[in-house]
Amino acid sequence: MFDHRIICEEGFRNVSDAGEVTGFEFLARLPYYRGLGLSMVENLAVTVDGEEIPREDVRFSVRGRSWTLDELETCYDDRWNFGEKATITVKRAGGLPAGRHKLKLAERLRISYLPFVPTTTFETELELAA
Amino acid sequence: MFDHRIICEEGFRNVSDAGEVTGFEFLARLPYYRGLGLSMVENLAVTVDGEEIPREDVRFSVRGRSWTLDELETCYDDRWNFGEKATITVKRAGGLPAGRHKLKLAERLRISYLPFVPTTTFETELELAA
Amino acid sequence: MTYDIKRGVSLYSFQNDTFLGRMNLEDCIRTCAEMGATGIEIIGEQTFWGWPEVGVAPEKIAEWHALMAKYGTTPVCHDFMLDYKRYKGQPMPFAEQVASVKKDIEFGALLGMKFIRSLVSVDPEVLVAAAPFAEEKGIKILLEVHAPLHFDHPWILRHAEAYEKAGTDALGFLPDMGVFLYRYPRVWKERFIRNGVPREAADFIEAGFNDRRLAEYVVNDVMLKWGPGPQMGMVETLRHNAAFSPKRMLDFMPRIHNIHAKFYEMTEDLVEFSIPYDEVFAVLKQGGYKGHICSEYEGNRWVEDAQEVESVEQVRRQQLMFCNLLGETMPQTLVA
Amino acid sequence: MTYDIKRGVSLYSFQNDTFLGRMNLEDCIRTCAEMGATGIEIIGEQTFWGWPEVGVAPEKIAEWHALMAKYGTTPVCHDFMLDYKRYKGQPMPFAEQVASVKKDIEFGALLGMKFIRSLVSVDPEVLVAAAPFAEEKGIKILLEVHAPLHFDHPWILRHAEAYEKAGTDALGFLPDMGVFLYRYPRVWKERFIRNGVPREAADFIEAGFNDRRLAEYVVNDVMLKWGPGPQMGMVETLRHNAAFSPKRMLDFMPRIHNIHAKFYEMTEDLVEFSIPYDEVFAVLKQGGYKGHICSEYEGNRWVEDAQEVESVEQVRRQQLMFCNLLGETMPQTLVA
Ligand SMILES: [Mn+2]
Ligand SMILES: [Mn+2]
Repeated sequence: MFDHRIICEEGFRNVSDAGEVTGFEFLARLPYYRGLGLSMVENLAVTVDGEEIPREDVRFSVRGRSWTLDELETCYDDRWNFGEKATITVKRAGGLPAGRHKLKLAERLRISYLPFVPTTTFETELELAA
Repeated sequence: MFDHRIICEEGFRNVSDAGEVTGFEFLARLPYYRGLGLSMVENLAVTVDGEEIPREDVRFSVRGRSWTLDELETCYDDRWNFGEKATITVKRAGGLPAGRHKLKLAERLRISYLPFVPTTTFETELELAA
Repeated sequence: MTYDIKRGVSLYSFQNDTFLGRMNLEDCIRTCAEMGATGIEIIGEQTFWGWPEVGVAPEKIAEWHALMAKYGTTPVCHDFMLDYKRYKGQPMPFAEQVASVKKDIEFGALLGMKFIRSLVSVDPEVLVAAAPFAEEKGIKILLEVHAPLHFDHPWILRHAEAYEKAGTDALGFLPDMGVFLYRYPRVWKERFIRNGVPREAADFIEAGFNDRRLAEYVVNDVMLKWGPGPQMGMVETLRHNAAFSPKRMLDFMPRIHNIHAKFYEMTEDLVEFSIPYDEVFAVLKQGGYKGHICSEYEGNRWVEDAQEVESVEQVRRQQLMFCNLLGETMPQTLVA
Repeated sequence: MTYDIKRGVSLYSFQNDTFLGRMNLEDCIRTCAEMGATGIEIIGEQTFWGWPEVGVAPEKIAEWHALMAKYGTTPVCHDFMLDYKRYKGQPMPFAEQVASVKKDIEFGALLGMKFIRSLVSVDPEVLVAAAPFAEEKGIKILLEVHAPLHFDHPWILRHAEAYEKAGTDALGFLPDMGVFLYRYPRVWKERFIRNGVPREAADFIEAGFNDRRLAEYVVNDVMLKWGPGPQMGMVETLRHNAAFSPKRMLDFMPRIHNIHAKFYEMTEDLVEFSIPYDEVFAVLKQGGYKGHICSEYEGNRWVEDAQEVESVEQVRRQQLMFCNLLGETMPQTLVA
């Protein structure tokens, strides 16, 4: 559900640290009618322009707190709320060039009442903000 | 069911036509608690000593009548009865050499009340009768 | 309510012995008579070679009746099959299905049966179309309610609705007690272990079934813990078997005329390891059931790889249990 | 029997609008009040950010009660989740599951709810262990009976047995009307077609469902006729949905205290395309049901790719249908 609203249209841009572009970020939401504790977010696989981003280069942030994907797995005191736009940051020297890019996000969520662990995948094409 | 009784211990021998060995035969039964009309016997795949026999080289016989496997598919006036020992004949110049052989039979039966068409496979090792 | 539960046996119970040539038709019938289980049910094409494609000789029909007379047994039900997949790649036309059922009605009548059993996959419209002919022949067509279906299943309700709408008594039900499976059969578990399932996996699957957990959860857990292999075949059985409630037969009782006393293992203590026959009999009595309950031994296929199949002893134990549940005196041969 | 069926709405119905920021909590509650659907059900973690890992600020709880007072609405049920898979690779210990349920009992009580909803996959022992605390707090824990389960399912019977054995009134059921799906939802079919299912395949699957055929036969036929592809996703739905009988709620009525009026499409003629609400209401009246029936719109996820989701209009139509079935006068805003 909410398939065409999972990767948000706004917020896709490069990020810098001390004047140096260190990566890019975009906003994403859960494809689900409720929120989920962070320990149950098993993976957020990012693919940009057909290139798969290594898991260790992805960061997840909500409300000013940030985690690696591995750190999420043992975070029991916070959650990704229903409709909440999380910031997905990808470490990448130089970020992305200006222009349009294909973005793909595969969310793997461990939901207790499902017998299996589903992965839901979204794709979109976005203009990198200046 | 009846797994170790599908390929019969007796009846495994070469067959001749006008003094010439033209193949071999063995006796087999259905792995089922009832009989089945011949049109629903979709395949009888024979493997001897690891070698798969071409479908067109297999003949099925009961009570003096004989069919190719293709002919079985349009035979609506006869059946392979419960417990009945059918003769499976394989055309093969020279037959098989004396001694023990590995025999494998895969029976593919179209049973109306099953949603799918099952194949049941049996293996045994038999001494070729003199 | 008054009830009249009569003991019978489906000769399906002796399939192992007949397949191997150890028992012939007379042996089967005499065995049942000696147990006082005088109602005889058959799968027509198991008992009679040639049915239905070739036909059955009059001598064979005469032999059947002679055996009934000789042993004082009663024809109860002919289980027919309706091979609607006779033709490869094309469904059997509706009219031909109806004609096929009529042929089995005639055969049942010829054998002196009161009922013929339809498999649960048959369309209600086919049975409704055949019902007038069944009425004419004094035969009722009974749909077998068999696992994975059960009395509350929409397909069974569809049949029930169709029978009511048709306004005929010629259509009814034959419940197979396998739908009331309350404990994972021991003979299934041991067979799967012999087939390569690790004992811990078998224990886990048994526990999941006995706890009545939804099959998909157990399937997923087994895949995660043990991966592909023979344990997937064992856990697959949870998708097709469950512990439905015997009391659900009550709403259908007026149309239930025969029962398959499916069983996998009668213990020496005269209980079926998995199916609560005391509860089943309580429901049958409560509902005023009048008809036969026929032993249907199906443990044979689960033990045949490891031991001699003792079909007769197993049926004898179930008949002893029936005598206990009915307060009947046991024939001397049965007790022996 | 006397009955007292009250109209309510689960705010789950407005998930699309709240996800997109088009409706806030006050908007949702006002909308329900204007329809005279004064009973309010929530999924706690949908309505309140932070629940349960972070908690909910007292100001938010106060805001909830203020809105209830402002609009004259009544808290009915907090649907909780119990994340027993919180820890990767290891099950949540029993005691921790019980503690988690108690936490949701407290939260429900804080919100003024009478009930909290448990998902059907939760173990009965967990609920039984939490029951004394629920009694203390004046809360009942209701197990949602949800497709593919149904009232005759062994797992549901196991829960029922456990509740009886525990001898407590604090445990009961919340039936989700999705278990009574008598016609393949039109919005599902159209969505699958948009996702690439050939129309002939979609027609075939719809017909198989409407005929109540066993899922595995239809799955096999679709695989044979069309092979792998999006049609396998459509036919898969037959494994998880069926037309069970509303009358089965009767045996459980004393423990049914809230109802999810699940729906996929209310037509302009004020009928739900797939679920027979007239029959549902007949059963509720027959059984003397006293409690709310809460709209639970779930067509949103099936149409969102092709049109604007009109959750409020859909809920309004269902509430109009409820008014008709209850002989209630419709509030002016509802009729508009
Ligand atoms: Mn049976
Ligand atoms: Mn629901």
